[in-house]
Amino acid sequence: MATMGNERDFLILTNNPLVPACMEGKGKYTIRFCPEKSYREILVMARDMVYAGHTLYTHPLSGSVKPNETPYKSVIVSVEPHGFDSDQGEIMANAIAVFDKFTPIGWNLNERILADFQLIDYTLLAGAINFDAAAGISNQSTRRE
Amino acid sequence: MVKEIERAGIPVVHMCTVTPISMTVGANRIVPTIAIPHPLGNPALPPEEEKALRRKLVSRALEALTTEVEDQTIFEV
Amino acid sequence: MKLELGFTQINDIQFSKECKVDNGTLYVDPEAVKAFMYEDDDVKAWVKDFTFDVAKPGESVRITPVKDVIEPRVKVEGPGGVFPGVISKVDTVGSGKTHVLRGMAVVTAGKIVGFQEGIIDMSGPGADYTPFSKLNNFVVVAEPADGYQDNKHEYEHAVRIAGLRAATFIGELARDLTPDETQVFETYGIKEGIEKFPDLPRVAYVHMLQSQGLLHDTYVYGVDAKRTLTTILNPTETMDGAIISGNCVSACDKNTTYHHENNPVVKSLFEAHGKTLNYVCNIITNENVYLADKQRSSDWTAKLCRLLDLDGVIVSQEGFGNPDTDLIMNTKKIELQGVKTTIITDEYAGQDGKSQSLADADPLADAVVTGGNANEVIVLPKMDKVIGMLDYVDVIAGGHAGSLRPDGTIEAELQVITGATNEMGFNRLSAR
Amino acid sequence: MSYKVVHYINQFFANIGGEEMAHIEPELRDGFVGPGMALNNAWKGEAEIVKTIVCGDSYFAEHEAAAKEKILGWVKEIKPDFFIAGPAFNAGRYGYACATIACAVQDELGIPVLTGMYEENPGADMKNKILIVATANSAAGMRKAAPVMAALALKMMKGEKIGASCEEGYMPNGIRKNFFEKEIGAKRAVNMLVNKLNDKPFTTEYPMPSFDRVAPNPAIKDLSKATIALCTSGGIVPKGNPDHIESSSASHYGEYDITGVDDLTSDKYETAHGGYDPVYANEDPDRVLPVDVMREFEKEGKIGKLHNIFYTTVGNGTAVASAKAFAAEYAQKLLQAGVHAVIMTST
Repeated sequence: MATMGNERDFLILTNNPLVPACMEGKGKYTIRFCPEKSYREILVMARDMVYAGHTLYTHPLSGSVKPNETPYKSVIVSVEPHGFDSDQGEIMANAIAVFDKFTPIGWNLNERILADFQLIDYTLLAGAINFDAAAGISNQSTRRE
Repeated sequence: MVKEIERAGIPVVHMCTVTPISMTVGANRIVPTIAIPHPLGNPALPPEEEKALRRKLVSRALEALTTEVEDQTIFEV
Repeated sequence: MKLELGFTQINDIQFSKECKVDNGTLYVDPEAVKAFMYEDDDVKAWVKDFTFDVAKPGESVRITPVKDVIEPRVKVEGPGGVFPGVISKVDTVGSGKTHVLRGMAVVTAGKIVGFQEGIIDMSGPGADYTPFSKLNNFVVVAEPADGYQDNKHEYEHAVRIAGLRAATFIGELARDLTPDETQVFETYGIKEGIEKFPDLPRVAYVHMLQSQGLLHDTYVYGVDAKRTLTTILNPTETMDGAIISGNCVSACDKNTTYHHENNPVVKSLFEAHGKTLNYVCNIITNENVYLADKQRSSDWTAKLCRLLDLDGVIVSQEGFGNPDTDLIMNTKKIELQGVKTTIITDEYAGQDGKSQSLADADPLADAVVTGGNANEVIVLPKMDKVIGMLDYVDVIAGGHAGSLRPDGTIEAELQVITGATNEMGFNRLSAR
Repeated sequence: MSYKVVHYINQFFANIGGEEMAHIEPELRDGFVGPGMALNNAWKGEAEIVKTIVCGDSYFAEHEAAAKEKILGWVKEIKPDFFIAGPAFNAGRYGYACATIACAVQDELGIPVLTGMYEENPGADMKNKILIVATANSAAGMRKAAPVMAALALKMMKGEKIGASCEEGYMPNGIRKNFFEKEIGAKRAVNMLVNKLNDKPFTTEYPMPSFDRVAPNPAIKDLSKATIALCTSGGIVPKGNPDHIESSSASHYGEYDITGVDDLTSDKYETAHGGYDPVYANEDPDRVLPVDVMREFEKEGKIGKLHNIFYTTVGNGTAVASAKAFAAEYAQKLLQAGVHAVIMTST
């Protein structure tokens, strides 16, 4: 069983393709890649898991990029439920309330900007769990070539 | 949502698996239930027993509705 | 610890072959600055070229995208040098004498994560919201080397260092000047302070540093704040550039290096020091993404407040969303130690001002100063000249589709303006 | 040309009398009466009170509908540019009348309105619906209140941008507005902290959102006579989800008749919820919405009646504000249907 705080207990919920591309198979964590889910749906998924007793490991509003700007979101919850924590439930509920107050933007984001958003989300996630973000990217580039 | 019903002047009992959430949303009468996907049932039980369980839970909820409370109260089953 | 700042007011900047400060004018050779920046190997590796410009208060000029703003300073007496651990050696700074070129700044501009850096307007309505419209700005526009797209963090590092080096180069010109004005700042050891001001409340400044990760970083003596435990600083250390910004996101409430050098909370606490309170120290703490880090850091903040026998603290924040949780955790835990708090934040209350302003709240946070609602919409007129590039304005934070109108005006949220809703309380902007 | 204004005051400020005259019905007078003079003077001809409505406080409280109807009728006919009421200072019923009638004029006739009163006046509860100028707690504050109200009213008439509450003098109404203070934020923070440390009064610039609680309603006395409704946020709907309640972030709620239904069976009902494993709820929807046992209790006489309509929403990711709005709306329907109590189930 994965004990709390152990890397084996990290379940990464993400819709950011850069996360599996750089991190898959490089650690003891598990990645649940949901490309079809929106930023908000990732938050909702995380919230429901926290409500179901999973531990929240990273803040759902990581990064200062506003939730109506980037389509990408990664949140880490525990693989195992360790019991409901009401403070964490509140953090999740508040994050969704924050998402809802931003005015939707009808952006047509080009590939380069999407790549920047992916990079920011990925590096914040990597930073949170001491994963070498730069190494992850270069390994990924090698694989791509 | 329970709060809006309460605000309209109708006593309401919240049957909910994660009682802390119920507390946060401001429910005053709370009855804890079995599990998120089946709050008022338990698929592991034979049908009669499952229904008996549900009767017990709903009875408790009715009891909560007939009990005066001053503050948020959890009615353990 | 005691530091004397000697200020020389700069009213104009001129490009010239000779580099000097004379009668309030900075004469500077851009090629010399460029050469000094290129002495750094990372700058050499990741910046293809630099171009230079000057923007003065009142001009019809827009600078965008702005990465950092830095005030040139030079250490003339006492240990260490400016920007310790990054430009100078890591010796402890904050004592002796430092010369300051006031009324000017080095502004670095250019795309990094282009959509997030902000706007500085030197005139018009936007100028009212950014403190940098009142300065003579030496603008350094960086052009990335090929391949930077896959090495954004290396590039960000290079531009950050380049800006600090440019400021160091210019600051050096102040070394032999006789300052127009000097000010002395001094805080005392714990026992000494109590003896000196037995009747004054003991107050510290809890300074929260953005530390969520790449492009959201702050460095203390060169150390990434993400990797630090909550600790104590002499307030004067910040005046020598002990804290520098690596934050590229959320223009309106990111603390530039200029903000750290001229921290308004430090300034205001010194004004009250010895009169209505005893300014003890700064406590620096981070704003990490990992929840256990948040808990540890806020626990340590509260612990230090208690250990230092403080009566009150001012807490300032940096950034949006996630740091609200740190802010409330810090405030709550400090108040529960019996230490009174006042906090400085800004708001995201929606364009209509009707939404909940913060992502977290607690009744113990009963004394709040706000830097205003960053979602409020503003229309910025067309400027005659743009330094940097406008192609990102549509995707700058808080801009929305069509925010760059055909007539050159920009309709956007206050978020796009560098420093507009600063959470150290740098500005007069507020909201009710 | 000056703006036309109608002013509302009570019997006391019209110099008719105190409590003994509070029963008088609404009457319409030409020009200004009593405190209207101060407002009129402050407007210097740019705006003018053309009519004054006087109404007894008791009359308004006891015959609210009739008073409203009469006053709205007059105002509609006069077609003023602006409606101003009070100020009511600390007079509770007067404050309530000012706020209520001003709100009605604003909402039903679309005319801009303003009133004023002391912050603790019960009428101030409506400060999020209409602008209310904060005044002193006695009529001695008239000299200070009149210019503030007049200035704000004139701005509103001219359609000028209204500044932040502290600049304009109205009570904070939950809408955040930016403005420039005299001092920088850090300096304000130091001043606030020093006041807090010395136990002197200070005002936070951002009051934390109050943790809204609703007091519990009294218990049901006799269950065997009570009508009880079932509601759920677990998304139980008739099979096929006829109203297309979204599996998350629902934009509407469902209401379904269960007259004659004794048991929610898997061939007729299912869940539209997308946030939990739907297998168990689809197998037997009673596991979420216990219609089967409620019917049994109804037959056994344990409860009076199971309400014939149930309300359903999907808790999964529905915005808090819309969930609140849904519940507020169907709560009114439950009230009108004479429902005595509600069992709400959540997944």
